[in-house]
Amino acid sequence: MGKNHPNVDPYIVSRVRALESLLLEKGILAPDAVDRVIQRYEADTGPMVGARAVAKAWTDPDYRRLLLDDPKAALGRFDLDYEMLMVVENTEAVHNLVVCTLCSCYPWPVLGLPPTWYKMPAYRSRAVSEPRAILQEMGLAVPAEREIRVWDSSAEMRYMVLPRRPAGTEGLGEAELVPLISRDALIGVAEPRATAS
Amino acid sequence: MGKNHPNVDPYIVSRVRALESLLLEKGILAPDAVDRVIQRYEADTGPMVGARAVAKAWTDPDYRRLLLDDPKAALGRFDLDYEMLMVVENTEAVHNLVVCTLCSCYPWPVLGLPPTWYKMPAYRSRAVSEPRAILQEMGLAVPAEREIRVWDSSAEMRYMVLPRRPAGTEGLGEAELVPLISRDALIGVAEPRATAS
Amino acid sequence: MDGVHDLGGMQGFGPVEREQNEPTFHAAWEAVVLAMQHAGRLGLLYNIDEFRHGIERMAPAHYLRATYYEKWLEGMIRVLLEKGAVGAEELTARQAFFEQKPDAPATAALPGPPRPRGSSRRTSLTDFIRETGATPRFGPGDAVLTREMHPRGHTRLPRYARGKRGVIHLCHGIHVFPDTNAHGQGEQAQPLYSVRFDARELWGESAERNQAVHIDLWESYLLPGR
Amino acid sequence: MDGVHDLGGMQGFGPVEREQNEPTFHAAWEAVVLAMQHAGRLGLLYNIDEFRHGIERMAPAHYLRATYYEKWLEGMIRVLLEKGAVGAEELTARQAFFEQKPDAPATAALPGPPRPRGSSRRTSLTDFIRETGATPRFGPGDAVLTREMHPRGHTRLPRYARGKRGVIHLCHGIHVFPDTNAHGQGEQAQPLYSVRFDARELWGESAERNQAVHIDLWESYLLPGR
Repeated sequence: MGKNHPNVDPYIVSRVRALESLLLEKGILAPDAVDRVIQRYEADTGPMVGARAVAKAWTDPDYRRLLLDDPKAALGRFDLDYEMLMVVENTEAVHNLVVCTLCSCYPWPVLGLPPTWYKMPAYRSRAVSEPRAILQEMGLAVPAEREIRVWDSSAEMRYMVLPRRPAGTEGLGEAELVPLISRDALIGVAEPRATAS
Repeated sequence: MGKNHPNVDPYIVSRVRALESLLLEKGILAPDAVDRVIQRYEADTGPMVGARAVAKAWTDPDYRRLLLDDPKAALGRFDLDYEMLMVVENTEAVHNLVVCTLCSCYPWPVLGLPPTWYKMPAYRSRAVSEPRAILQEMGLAVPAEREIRVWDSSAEMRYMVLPRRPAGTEGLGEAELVPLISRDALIGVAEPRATAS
Repeated sequence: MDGVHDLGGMQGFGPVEREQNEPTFHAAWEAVVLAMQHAGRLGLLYNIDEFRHGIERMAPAHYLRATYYEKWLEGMIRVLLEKGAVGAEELTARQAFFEQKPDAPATAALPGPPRPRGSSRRTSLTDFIRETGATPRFGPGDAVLTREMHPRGHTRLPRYARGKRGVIHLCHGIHVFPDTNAHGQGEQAQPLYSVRFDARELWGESAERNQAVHIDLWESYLLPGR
Repeated sequence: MDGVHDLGGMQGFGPVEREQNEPTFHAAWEAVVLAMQHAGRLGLLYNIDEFRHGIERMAPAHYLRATYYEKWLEGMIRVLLEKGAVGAEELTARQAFFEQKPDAPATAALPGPPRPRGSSRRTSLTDFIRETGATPRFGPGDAVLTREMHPRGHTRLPRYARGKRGVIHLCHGIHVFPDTNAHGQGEQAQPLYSVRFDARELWGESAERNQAVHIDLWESYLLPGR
């Protein structure tokens, strides 16, 4: 699946509708629950809060410290109440990468819905055992002397990468920085862009 | 598959015929090769040589020793030239069990074609990690004080179990013993029958 | 359980394929599954660990070819059936109805108007920390050895990290324990640690140079290292 | 490679299901696959290790749902294509022909009469022992430690027995080495041992009592134990 092909297997479609119908009947699923989910995630699927927090951290050293030391408090500045996040900082010496090998755990509140590749066996299997090779394939060459530190999200803690601010962005303000920060950079499979694409 | 259901997926059937056709055209497959294979295995699918060797070992102590110490020589008595077999002996202290976890290696020359269950993931996965449980499920209760010794056929050596002669068969001769010795007993997932069923 | 869901270090799945301009949902039913999952968890019909273990018990070949939301659907149905929240017969009958009427809305099969939703007893989906007052056995820098265990049930100690030596990075606090919570044996909250493993410890001579993996592991997965 | 073919210790595949009165073949094409496999190996088109590695590289979900002879077919085709013994285009064209004519015999698509079979250069399918004069490094009773290795290519050291301590039971002689023979790197024959592992070493606290596994391992998989 993926590849923009809709999955409309009649067996699955009828199975979903059957369960939906039963959960409505039993008062488990609210009649408007599906519409609310679609509205929420259609509107907020990008790494909105995550990118905003990173842009703020790049321009405000105190906020940077707060984001690393007390992510719950830092995210509170964006009206997000989320205490399960750890923010891991890329440096000259360390590149961080986030994966969930056992299922597909992902920091939804800060990054939105996970992309399909994050949930597929290729990424889940290889990210812990050959991260340098997989990043190279995905277009990110990590220097040999830089440690790759992989975070396998095996519990309910969630991880977000604080990428390094790209050279050449010194003149940009927080709002201009946000669009440079892709979801992939916050997972650790890309670097932020230096200029708006 | 299995369960006697023929597998007649049109994709597979046409793919097999296409390859057969190309190998015939290239002189790789002899025109009568398929018929010969069918004749051979339809006629000799049971554990013929294996059962005969075990029956002989039960009635002839010298042959028993030879079968354990020099299986190639022992099988030569049945006009079989096969040097890759090891015969492992069940005793009061040890029950042997044969599996191939990496593919489905099996001692074809002495046991014929392998049964489907031997080749399926359930057996291949569990025989090494929970043999006592799997044997119990298959109807064979191995006493707790008896070691279960599993032979994982990871190389080209093949294994056959020499089961213990059932009590009550003391009066039977070699030829009468052969039909008591099932293929499953020679793999180690059953005991030989005490009487012809 | 050592199922095919435990993918860390497995080979043979090919390259990572990124989808350009990926839509939020690939089909309308995926959003329905997401909504049902939220409803099921908020309504305390099952917890996250029971749900995950429901997914893990899919037939292995099915697990590997199913999409994400199909796995969710199958995990959810398995757990709802096991708990009796939904009956196998009513599900089969309802599915037959929609196979006959593929364009009918979900409300079409209801005997009456939808029941008003029961008041949810849970308000957060991310509530896993428990203030039990337990004292963590290990501190940052402590050497640990993970247990060599292969439980038949749910666990979050990946197979690739069994019997391996690591170092405590930090303690995340006291967290609900999935291995019991997935099996109706209670939350049994205990300290959760971020444990650092050198890649050479995990992958031996096949390890990439200069690599480490941090895994979040509960205290009872860990033994003191040397 | 650490693929799904490496099934030892995996969970989730359910009970063993024995088929009563199982036929020799479940469909006529299975015997054809068996005959082609013998012809391919006797004709030296590929060796057993190349063939096995061909099967291992099937898509994992396909591997798990395929029947035995379907795996053989896929492994064989992969290796024949890689070696250029069969071309992808001619195979596709020939398959299209038989999809159109499902009842036609295999000879129907031939441009002329079948070529007489080339003289086979191999007469045995079980010829793996080499008298190299090499002296085995280990003897019965010696303690060994298996290497912690996760090669990308073919290996016959199962994942469940990596980095484990065992004892040499006996030496089987000098055998062709699959890890090189599967990759066109020669036979590199070396001593092959039956190595005994206590189940507690392999499965830790989850082991059944009073159990051992004997695995046939090549010398270069082994390090001296303590």
